[in-house]
Amino acid sequence: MSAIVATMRRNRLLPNYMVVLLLLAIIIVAGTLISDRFLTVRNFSFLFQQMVVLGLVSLGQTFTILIGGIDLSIGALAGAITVFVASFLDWRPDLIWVAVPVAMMLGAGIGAINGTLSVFLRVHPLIVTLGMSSVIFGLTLMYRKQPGGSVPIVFEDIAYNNFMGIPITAYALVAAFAIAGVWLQRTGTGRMLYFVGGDEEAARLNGVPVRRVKILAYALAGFCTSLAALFLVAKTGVGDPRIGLPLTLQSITPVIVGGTILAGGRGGVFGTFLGVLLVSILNNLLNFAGVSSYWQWVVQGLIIIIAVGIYRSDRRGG
Amino acid sequence: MNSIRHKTKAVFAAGIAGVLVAGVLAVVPASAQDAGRKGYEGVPRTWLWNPNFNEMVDTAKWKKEGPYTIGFSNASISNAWRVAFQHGILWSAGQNSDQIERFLVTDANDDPAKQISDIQDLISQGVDLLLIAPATEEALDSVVGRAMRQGIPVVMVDRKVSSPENYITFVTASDTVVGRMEAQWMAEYLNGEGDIVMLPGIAGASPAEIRIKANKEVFSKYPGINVLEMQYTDWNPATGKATMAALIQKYGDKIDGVLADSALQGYGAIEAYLDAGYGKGEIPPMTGGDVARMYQLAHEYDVPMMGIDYPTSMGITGVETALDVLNGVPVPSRVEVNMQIVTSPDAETASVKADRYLLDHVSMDDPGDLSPSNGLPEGYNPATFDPEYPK
Amino acid sequence: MTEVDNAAIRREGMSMAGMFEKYGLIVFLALLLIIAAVTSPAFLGPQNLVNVLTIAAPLGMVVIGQTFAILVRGLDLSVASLMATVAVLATAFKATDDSVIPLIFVAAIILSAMVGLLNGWLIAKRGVSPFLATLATMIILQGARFAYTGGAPISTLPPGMAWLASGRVFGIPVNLLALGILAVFAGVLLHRSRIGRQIYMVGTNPRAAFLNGTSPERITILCYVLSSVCAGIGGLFLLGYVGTVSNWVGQGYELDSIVAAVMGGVALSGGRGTIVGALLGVVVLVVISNLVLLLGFPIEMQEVIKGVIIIGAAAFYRQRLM
Amino acid sequence: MVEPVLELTLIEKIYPGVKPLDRVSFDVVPGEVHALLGENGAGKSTLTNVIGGAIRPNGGTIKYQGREVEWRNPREARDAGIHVIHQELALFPELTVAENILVDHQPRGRLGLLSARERTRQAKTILKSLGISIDPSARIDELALADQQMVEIAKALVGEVKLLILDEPTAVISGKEVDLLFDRMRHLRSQGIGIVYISHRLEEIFDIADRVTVLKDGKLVGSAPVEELTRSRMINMMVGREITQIFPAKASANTEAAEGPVLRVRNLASGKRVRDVSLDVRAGEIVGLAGMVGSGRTEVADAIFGIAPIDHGSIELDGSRIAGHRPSVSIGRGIGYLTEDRKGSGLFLDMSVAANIFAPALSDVSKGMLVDNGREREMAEGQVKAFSVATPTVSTRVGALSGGNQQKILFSRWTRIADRLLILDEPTRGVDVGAKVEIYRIIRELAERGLAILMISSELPEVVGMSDRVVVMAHGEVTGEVAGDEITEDSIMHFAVAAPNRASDAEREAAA
Repeated sequence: MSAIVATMRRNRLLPNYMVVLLLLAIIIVAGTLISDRFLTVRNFSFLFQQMVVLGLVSLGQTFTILIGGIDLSIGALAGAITVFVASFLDWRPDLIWVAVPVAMMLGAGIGAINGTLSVFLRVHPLIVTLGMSSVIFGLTLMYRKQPGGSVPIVFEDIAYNNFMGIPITAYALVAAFAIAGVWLQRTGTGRMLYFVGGDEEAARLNGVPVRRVKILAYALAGFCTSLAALFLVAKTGVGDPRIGLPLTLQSITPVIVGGTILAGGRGGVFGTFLGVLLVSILNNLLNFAGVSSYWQWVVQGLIIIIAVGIYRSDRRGG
Repeated sequence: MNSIRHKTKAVFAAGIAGVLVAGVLAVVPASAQDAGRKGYEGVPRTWLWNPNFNEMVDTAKWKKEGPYTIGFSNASISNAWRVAFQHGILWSAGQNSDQIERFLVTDANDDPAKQISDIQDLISQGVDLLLIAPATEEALDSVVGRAMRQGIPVVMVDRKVSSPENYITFVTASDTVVGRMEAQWMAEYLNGEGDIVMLPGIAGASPAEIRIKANKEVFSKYPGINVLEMQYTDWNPATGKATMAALIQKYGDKIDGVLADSALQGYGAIEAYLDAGYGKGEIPPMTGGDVARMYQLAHEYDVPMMGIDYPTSMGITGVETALDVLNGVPVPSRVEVNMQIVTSPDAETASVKADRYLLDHVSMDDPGDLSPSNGLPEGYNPATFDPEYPK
Repeated sequence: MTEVDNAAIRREGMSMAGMFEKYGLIVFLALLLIIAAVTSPAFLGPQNLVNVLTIAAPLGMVVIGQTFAILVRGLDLSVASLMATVAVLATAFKATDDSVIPLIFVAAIILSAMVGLLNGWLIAKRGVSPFLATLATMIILQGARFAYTGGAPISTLPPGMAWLASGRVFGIPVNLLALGILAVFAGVLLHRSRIGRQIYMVGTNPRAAFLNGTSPERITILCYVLSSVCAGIGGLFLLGYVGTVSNWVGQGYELDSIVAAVMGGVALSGGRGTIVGALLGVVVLVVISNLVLLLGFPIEMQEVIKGVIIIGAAAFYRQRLM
Repeated sequence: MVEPVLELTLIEKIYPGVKPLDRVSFDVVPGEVHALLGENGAGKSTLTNVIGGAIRPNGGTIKYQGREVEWRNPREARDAGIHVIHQELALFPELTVAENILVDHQPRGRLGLLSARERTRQAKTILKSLGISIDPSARIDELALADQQMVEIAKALVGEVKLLILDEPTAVISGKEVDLLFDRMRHLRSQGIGIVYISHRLEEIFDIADRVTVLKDGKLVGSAPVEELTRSRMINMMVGREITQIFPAKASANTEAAEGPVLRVRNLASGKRVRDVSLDVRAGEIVGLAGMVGSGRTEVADAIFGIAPIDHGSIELDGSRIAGHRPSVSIGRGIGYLTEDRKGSGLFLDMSVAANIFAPALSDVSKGMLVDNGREREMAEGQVKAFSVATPTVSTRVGALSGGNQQKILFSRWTRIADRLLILDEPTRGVDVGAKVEIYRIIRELAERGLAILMISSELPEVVGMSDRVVVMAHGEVTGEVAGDEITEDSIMHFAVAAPNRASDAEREAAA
């Protein structure tokens, strides 16, 4: 533990995380005061079931933001994959072992196309992924306009059931973040994302294969999106071209709250995890408090501003 | 106000003993009671003309001692229709505060994923019953089924989820009826011959797709009706107007009729005609209900039209049905609320007779996006309406 | 040093490429118009062209504003939300009398300017990235608007608002005239005035601009105010076009305006682009969407075509510029 | 003869319209420092990029360690043992020193995962072997520029280096740090590493190089052992003509002492770097501000121009304080400031020559709020002619011009504005010898027209050759002042390395 604290202190992240943790604590206290049903096993196990989709897309978005990019096609892609999985399993429910890996490959592949287009056409990722979002959504609609398809009940159980009293989604989420965290901090390839995001020119001069790293980051974003889509389809039982659309903007807030800066090169998945936790628990609290979505929007906007305020001290801007 | 409850009850009672229907209605003359309850008179034709008996659901096993905690999960309150709908529900909850201790409300911004979380959060808060207006039929099916299996009764309102075993009853009006009426009226008004354009709502949204299907079903019987083109309009007036403007340029006077599935794009289409230089009496027949502006424009420019509102008043019925379930009163497996057919004067056809003409339904002073079939007290103004209800 | 110089010489040497960069969009637009005229006879009808331009007018106004934000290395995601907020504000007077319209314009411009000040303050003074600052403003405006209207705005509008979309002065549609005036004003401001020069300075090199006596903070704030005010005015014209108020007037304009500006050669890295280019981008965008309508493409094809053209047009520019 | 570690034969690089490298041959033997000289645009950087694998030549052969090679990317060259230290440092400001040093050789711990502890340990060892004390866990953006340079050099020592290329490493460091750098270079040379060294400072060439190769206009001028060359011979090779005198004659004497100083700085403290500075600059006088990099020279200039806050003390222009001190105000009072970072804080590379010249003085070319383009073009053409800027038109993008011409544009900009005081920070950095001579002439002319000039420079010959008076700083304080014939490199260095003490205070009192 002290080692972690030391690392955090060295990376000057401790005070920032402290703010997020403090906010978390405040929210939990407020929730407990509002309702005696807030701090219950049932509520928190629901919370973990709810967090998994947002968590995975935010994890994916962390990679693209770390290299100084952004992926606005996440929502359309998530919808497309739910459509693929539900349609495929509707046709052959026994072939889960084919559907799942193919969905992952599809996600990573489309992510890689995002990266490749951005790198080789030298177009701002904002524009590339916006265009790709349109293309993916259109292609999905060609295949299926209305929600449909189905998944076997075992699949649904993954999204809702517990293992040893803890939701399966919680294991999946923690595992995904842990793997991503170790990969980013402790492997050469992972560190390269920081090099590319920190200073692309310097990275190139240091022999970092900048283009490949960028494509990899987008491929990972696509891959994480496919995982999120798998949980989404498990949760809803159907493929829906539109279901992912709100995720595009939703995926950005936790990343920013977690201290990864839009300019790239700084931040990490631990912060994003805290960000996801904060956003999810806050939504839960607002529901408990009976706050209408109008005010939830205002709160969302304020969270972004507060988050940026926390990390404002960095000279390159949030 | 009690009359509302009574009348609804009357409808349900009628369902239990179909043969007594006429008698009950005679006791409760609808028109006399419904001052201020626009768009809600009579019982639905779909029920009256349905030769089958209602399938009743025994709710004894959900019977519970009050007062109750009811959770209402709304798909969204992001447009005027959904706001009026939610107002009806909150108002009705307030009317029944003797039975309802807490009435918890969430809205999901049309995001099915958020609605799943919302429903779970309501369950966490210990609701006795869930009243749900789902964002989509399919995506919410699984979580709603899980709620039922946990012993929480679910009443669907406005839209349902795909599996009937996942809820007790469904309070609604029928998109199929809307679609059929529109198409039937158009076909008959054109005497079975003509080129029309279709302006449906959002691609993939179930009300839009059901209405398209019903439209096509009717047109299949009229070989003389030729659909020139179909373009989605996102139920957005600006998109409706721009789309119609382009179609006018493409086909000009070739268009004999415009089949809009709602007034949201429908009035945009009328405006596109006006911008293109068409004057009073020159605009082809159109369909579309839900908001006042279309009726007003149709009146002003003599557009032959037929509109049928998808009534926001179904929310009120929804709350009452929910209480019936908790009281152990048997309910029909599908509760339909009535819809009014509104036409221009002299635009009635053989099968589609007007319940009202345009200016009986709206006044020219009504706000353009008011939902006329709201079932709320006279003088309802969505901008200022703030009903008391047990929070 | 040498590397830079060589690259520069290389760039100068390829003046052909420079020509493409300058006239590429015009060539593209010409091609598009030819394709349109050939594939759809209705396209060149005078009423259709007026329609296209009428739809383009409010977007054009927003794009003019968006250009200012992008020129100082930013972007403004709050424009669409502001358009709807202004539309809601227009109903707050509950007027059925045309004499209120000037008042509506004044109120809309004041509100817009305040939103622009907030954006500019967050970005210039607090160092928040434009994406996040304007995203937050967008969401907050949306929430505030809904909270104010309770979700259902009452469309009590003076009948004269419709004149903004359909009226004509000297035979020219009012909204085109307004767009023209706004464009000339913005063009003169940007390309002829001292402030315009300072905007390019800040967009090209903020530090150097500061050292040359320009305040990058003030110029940045000014650009966001201009962006918001243009969006606010565009919102009123769009309201005139739509006819009734809803909470979603202008939805989608935030991304469309960025795409149009980028297609018109306004670089997201700042300091590069012109008003004329941005407006050409608008024309390309609306011609494309009009064309797919006239050709009767289904919605899913429209999405795909739109996406491909966005990426393609942006790629076309980038390759010329880098 | 030792087998060369690297041998380039008839290398050619062609871009449309230009030939940055025209059949150049070049070789390096192990254990030598081979200096590569030439004016800007001569092809030095292109050549190093060819060696380092960043540019693929159109013709010619590269032999490395006796084998013909063809690098596909910089990584291949690096893996083979060629390490390039670019002029613009390739460091990641957000990351730690250790991580930057081991960017390419991240040490692994258990399970094949990277180990931060091991990384720090190895980085410490390497830094120690270089004889420098930098905290390996500090972040790069917290370090001084000179320390960052050392980190860059430390990077080269990781893994096996056969050939080290340094592109103007001393542009941003000076004095002790240069000595330390040369020390390390000699150490590496003794280990049999071949070093290619690029610099504009000819003194250093004699200090460190074994062999010299001169390029001009992409062609090879000649190659010779350093002993066979003289300073003027080298300049002739680079410029292609005889340059008899580099520095113009100084002002005959300071006769205007009767007048009060134009600039009067007293006990200035500003930020962390400036603790106590007092100095005067009179009309017609060039005052050199010397000192090591990091001694606070630039920060003094920043404070005078109104960029940095004045924490303590006073700055007066023509006897009055500058109210509301910021650049626009300084410009209004007739102060010009030519910064050291030409591209970062000087020029608008994407904008035209004319726009750059009139950037701080838009009102001069405006009618009301509008810019008068005709007048601007006309006036700009006059400026371009007066400063003999080589540009096709005044609407040409400044980014397309050479470094020397860019610098002349900055001069033309600031001399229009500055009618009282001109501050020059490294006025000839990155400028080739030919342009330098012209710039020196311009500076002297400006002084003769009665302008007060404060000139900061790291190049001692420049300070000695140009200044009428020199103020020397160390550690944020003025440590001494020399004038007239006393100005020598030795006397300046004496004060530049002095520890700040009371004695220097006394001296300053006397000078004032």
